[in-house]
Amino acid sequence: MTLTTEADRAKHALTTMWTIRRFEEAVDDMFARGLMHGTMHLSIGQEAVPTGACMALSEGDYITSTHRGHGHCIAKGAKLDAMMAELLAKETGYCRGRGGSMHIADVATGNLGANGIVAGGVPIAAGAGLAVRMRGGSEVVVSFFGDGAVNEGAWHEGVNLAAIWDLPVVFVCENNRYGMSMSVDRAFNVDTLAERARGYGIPGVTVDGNDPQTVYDAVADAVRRARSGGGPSFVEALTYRWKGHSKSDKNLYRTREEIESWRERDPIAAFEAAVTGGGATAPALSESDVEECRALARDRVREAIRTANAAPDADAATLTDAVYAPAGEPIAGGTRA
Amino acid sequence: MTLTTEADRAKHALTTMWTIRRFEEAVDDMFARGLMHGTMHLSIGQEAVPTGACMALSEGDYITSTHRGHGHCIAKGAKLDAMMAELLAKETGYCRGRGGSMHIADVATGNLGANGIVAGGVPIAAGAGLAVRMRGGSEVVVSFFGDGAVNEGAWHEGVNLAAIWDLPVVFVCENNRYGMSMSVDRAFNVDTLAERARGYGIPGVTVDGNDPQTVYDAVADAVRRARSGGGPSFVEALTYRWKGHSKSDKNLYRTREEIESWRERDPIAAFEAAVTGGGATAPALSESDVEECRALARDRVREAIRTANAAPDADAATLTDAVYAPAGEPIAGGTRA
Amino acid sequence: MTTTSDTRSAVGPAVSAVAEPRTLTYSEAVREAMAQAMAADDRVFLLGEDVGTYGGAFGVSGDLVHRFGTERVRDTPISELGIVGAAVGAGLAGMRPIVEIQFSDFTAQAMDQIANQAAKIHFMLGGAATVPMVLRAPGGSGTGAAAQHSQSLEAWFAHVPGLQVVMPSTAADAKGLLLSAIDDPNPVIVLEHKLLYKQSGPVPEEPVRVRLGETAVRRTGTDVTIVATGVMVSRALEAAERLAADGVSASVLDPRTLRPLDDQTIVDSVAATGRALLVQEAPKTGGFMSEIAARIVESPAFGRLQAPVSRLCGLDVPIPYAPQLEQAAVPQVDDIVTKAAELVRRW
Amino acid sequence: MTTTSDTRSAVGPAVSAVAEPRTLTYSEAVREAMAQAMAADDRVFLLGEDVGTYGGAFGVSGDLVHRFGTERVRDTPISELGIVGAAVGAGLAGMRPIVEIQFSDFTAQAMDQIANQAAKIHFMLGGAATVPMVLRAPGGSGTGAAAQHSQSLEAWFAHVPGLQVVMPSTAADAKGLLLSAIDDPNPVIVLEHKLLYKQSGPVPEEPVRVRLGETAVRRTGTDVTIVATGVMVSRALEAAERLAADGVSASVLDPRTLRPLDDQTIVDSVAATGRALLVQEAPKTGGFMSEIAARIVESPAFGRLQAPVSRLCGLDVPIPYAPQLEQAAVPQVDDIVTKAAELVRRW
Ligand SMILES: Cc1ncc(C[n+]2csc(CCOP(=O)(O)OP(=O)(O)O)c2C)c(N)n1
Ligand SMILES: Cc1ncc(C[n+]2csc(CCOP(=O)(O)OP(=O)(O)O)c2C)c(N)n1
Ligand SMILES: [Mg+2]
Ligand SMILES: [Mg+2]
Repeated sequence: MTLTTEADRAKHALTTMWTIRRFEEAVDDMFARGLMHGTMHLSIGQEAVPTGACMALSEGDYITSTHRGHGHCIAKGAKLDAMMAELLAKETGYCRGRGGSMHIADVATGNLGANGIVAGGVPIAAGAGLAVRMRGGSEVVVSFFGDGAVNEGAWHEGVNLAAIWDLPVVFVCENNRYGMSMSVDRAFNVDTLAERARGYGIPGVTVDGNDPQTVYDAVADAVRRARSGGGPSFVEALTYRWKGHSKSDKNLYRTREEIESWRERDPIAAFEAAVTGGGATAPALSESDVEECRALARDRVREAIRTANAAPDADAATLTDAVYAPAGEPIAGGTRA
Repeated sequence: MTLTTEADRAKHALTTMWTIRRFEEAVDDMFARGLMHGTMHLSIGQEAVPTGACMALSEGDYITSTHRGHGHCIAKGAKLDAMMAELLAKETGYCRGRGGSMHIADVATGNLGANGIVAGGVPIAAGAGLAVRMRGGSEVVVSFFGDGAVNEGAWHEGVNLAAIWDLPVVFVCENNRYGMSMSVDRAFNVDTLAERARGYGIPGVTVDGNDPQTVYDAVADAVRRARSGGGPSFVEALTYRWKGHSKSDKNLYRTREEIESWRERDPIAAFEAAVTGGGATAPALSESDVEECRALARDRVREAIRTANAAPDADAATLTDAVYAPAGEPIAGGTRA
Repeated sequence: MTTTSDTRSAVGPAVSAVAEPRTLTYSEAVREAMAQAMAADDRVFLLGEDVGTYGGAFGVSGDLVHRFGTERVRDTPISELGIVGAAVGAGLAGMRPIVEIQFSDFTAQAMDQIANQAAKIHFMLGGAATVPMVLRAPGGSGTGAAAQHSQSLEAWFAHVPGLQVVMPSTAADAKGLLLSAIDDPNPVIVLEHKLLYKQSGPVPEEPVRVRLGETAVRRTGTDVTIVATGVMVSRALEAAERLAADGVSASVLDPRTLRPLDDQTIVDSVAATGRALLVQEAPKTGGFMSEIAARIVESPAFGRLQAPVSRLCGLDVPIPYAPQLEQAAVPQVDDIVTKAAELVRRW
Repeated sequence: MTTTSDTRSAVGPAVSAVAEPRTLTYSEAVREAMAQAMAADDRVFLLGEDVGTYGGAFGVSGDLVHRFGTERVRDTPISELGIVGAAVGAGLAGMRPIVEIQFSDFTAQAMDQIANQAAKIHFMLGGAATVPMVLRAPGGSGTGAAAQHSQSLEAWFAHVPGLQVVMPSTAADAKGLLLSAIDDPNPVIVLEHKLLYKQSGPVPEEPVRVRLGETAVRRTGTDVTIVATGVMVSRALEAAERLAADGVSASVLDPRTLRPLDDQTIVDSVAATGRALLVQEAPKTGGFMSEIAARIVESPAFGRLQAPVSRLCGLDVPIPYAPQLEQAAVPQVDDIVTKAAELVRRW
């Protein structure tokens, strides 16, 4: 699949990236204006990774996501209004306002959830992969995580389980060069994080995370391997977050120049250039196609805000329900005492 | 240093290995006869690893040990009577009978302790290395652990900290092919565990763990590197435990033939053959030297049992002391309210 | 997902004589529960360190691997956090995992997946997903395994909203509570006790559930209510016999499920006897018996108390290795007798 | 190991006017304690995620890296278990590490090194070694950070023999208790509260210790004793003011150190007022206030109780994201007023 030459694909990729961008710009703005509370982690600048990766997935495939998870959620097909409603702490949000940005999940599209715990989703992804395997299914699980997560024990244990059991999991590392303020240069003693993969006996590659095509290619490869029983792989996508880690970030640990140089490598602008013929390939989209994608993204986000704003606030009267799921049927063959 | 040609060294190595063997045979026997309680993990068959590794260390150097730690403790220079007294739950034991086999430590010789938690000592070793570095000291820390420990998150995090901070730590993996019943073939997707080292950017080697010379050479290399500021290394020593994992082991997960084949590779017998000229090198020891080492080991262990048996039992009246250390002086400059 | 409807064909030991009720050891009862659940439902599987060929560190899984294969009785590497995480993920994706942790002390390794993930996911997702995971782990002292292999950590789990916590004290409960735990769509921590594994008791052959959240009244008396958990239940019963010989009539209550706690049964009993002795193996400070004490004094039973609510607990020390120290560290039958008698005589 | 004797030259903000006592925010007070200890003793150092240039997730370490360098104010990768383990090892080898964990929720990751290693090593080794580690971590809700970033986990730590647990509720205590924690040869868990970081209060410039294990009497009254921890202390004080206006006279006690707990001060106060209201942010079931309740009813104060000992706690739910739900999940000033008044009026 060539994203830059197949018009439908190109549009989907571009619209997805723009949707993530516009969604997060809106969120950033609402936080700044005090219309949202809590904290937030924006993936602006990193849109090509979830976009490319999720285009390599099919219906029924799973993902596990992170604290910086809006992009994964959108790329996997979530409803923007339910996402926005969640951030606005509405009863109509994906988590009925209980979870917020760090816990958005969309089980219907296979998104098993953002996670407030760095690397928390990694063993969970292995477990989902195990479930698929035990059921004899052909689904694949993509586990997203950041560079910082790779040094957590949970990451190590989760990856090893997937490796020894040949589970259908693709580990996608969004290496944006920092775990909060800790640069990969200080946190790792290796040049690429993909070097870690070898120690688990799984393939590892490092790719340009600002190009959805490259991400797609690497993840599609890995998905194919996983789906055909070849076990897990590790894909390191090099990218960058433009915004601070979260609200409280003063960006003391990186230079303005560095940020600027990465802004110049804007994944969306580069992709637009590529699809409209800036590259060597035949242009897949016209300028007006591009304009259409942009408008679609903008309108969707606006619509989501409108819908979400009109929804009822999360209801404190039902605060204590949903701590426990109601008992279902006993496992077949069971009789209650 | 050539253990097989320098008589003093050869004697030390041989006596150490025999001491570990005799000590553990005695312990095995006492457990079988109901004279000891609790549980125990014997390292019979693995004696060459602690012996070779600790001969590469100097006074002041630290080790962290494991649940299978008698050998480390002895090789690092512990007093046999205080060890035996600990196993016999005596007040004169290293831990006053509070710790038992799984918690023996001998802080005086730099042994920071056995550990009942698999991989528990690994980050602790990194921390001791950090202390050395911050003090500007030249000591080195050897962290012993088994193959099974390598899949714990604690191992991953501890090794990475040592790697990125260039700490003077040598990670010595006693790969005896099983973590309890789990074979390395099932628990790892790589051929040698040393392959894990690369992912942390540190050197890793796999050596014959049944030859104290080979272990010594590899560890001495790593110690030299660490002491001169070259950072940590990983040494995988291939060995085998002859006995079950612990008392409850029925050895269902391995064959009699496998055990037999490793018994034929007895590290002590092989070393005796080598030092008495069985190999190509000039014999360092005579048969009577060897006999002397054996006798010394046997006598030491007997003496330790005698001394320990005569000592008073751990005192229940003082059970609740030593939960907290008494307050010392406040940090310089402090005034109490 | 297919399920077989006949739960007995593949599982369970041979039936003993019809007249006397069949007895099993506690660990056989646990194994039978797992076998019946696995036979009944393909989604159920067991994973943990050495649960396969080895048969489990305490022999609990035994021959299950031969009956259900290595996929469903799955040996894992030593990575508790990963294992529990895998169970969480498998549960989210529709399976019914049972995790065995070799010693409950090692739940410390997995605490993030237990408390931050499994316990909270259902709530954090506003009810959109469930984590039907059962985590079994043996706790308790008495085997000379010392401080890192002997803890009683139920208070940690009982403090976490989203978890359920079960402590079976008999073979029948070991089976019946585990079956309920497997049925339940929420995570359940089942804390077994090492010293109970070899104790026998009557156990129904059918997969009969013991409902979560029901305190068992093990014995009825009039002078004092002894509430005990885990291995302390049998000690309390033995103590009650001796107290009876001494003219003191004790009720013995076994909460069985700490979360959700059936406090009503406890409160009713204390209201009737006017005295409460709360016995646990865990160290006193911050132990679960504090919670029961607090609930009693917040309840109407407060007005009926004839004596202070009294706890008899493990000392506030790590469990020592030396046998005589280990014994001294946790309540013994004598201690219960003495304390209960004192409570009745002094007040 | 050299130590400098002049603790003030390198550290502390400028002295304010002599007349009025100098005030600092709670986080400045924590920072000052660390700075004074580091200046006084080379063995003291800080390690944690983003404690260096970033200045700490909550800005607590601030400029310390500029004053003490990157070796002693040490950024770590994201690996809580490794970090705490490294502190244990450094402590065993003679250093005095202070670990910052960004949110107390992530102590779950490090629970093995905290509870199985740090807490037990001194005892397991029969006293042969000590682990002089301080672990600082912010707890509590109120910032919209939801279930995995808002917990109040003091009960977990307070249940572990070998640990000490401190919960400073004022800027002065944040400094004084931390200094005592750093002095102490045993591991100390210092649970700071996010909502307190920006609150100001008078703080002595000298490195004055607040002893571990002393309950502070924040206010003296005659009708009811309110015991509160963390951010609940200021809420209880505010409630007490309102109750006073309403004719109810309340004592407010702040244990400050949960382990070792100075229960005598609490018991004395309850014996005097005859009523106890125990207020915590953590979920009710199995929370530390259960322990205090149990101690009160086991004490001679039992005979002086005019009302049931009453707990006012967080609801048994994970902390939700939505602000109005988050507020409803933990006690507010109004709740304390209502509950205390009820306790006094009804009994
Ligand atoms: C276990 C844990 N430790 C620390 C944190 C605090 N924290 C949240 S995000 C983050 C940085 C994560 O870095 P990375 O994995 O590279 O993801 P990125 O933020 O760069 O997308 C940190 C330290 C956390 N949420 N969980
Ligand atoms: C965290 C933890 N998990 C599990 C155990 C139980 N256990 C004790 S030793 C052991 C096997 C360890 O294998 P390995 O590291 O290879 O050392 P070996 O026993 O072979 O020397 C296990 C599973 C433990 N003590 N700690
Ligand atoms: Mg990052
Ligand atoms: Mg091994």
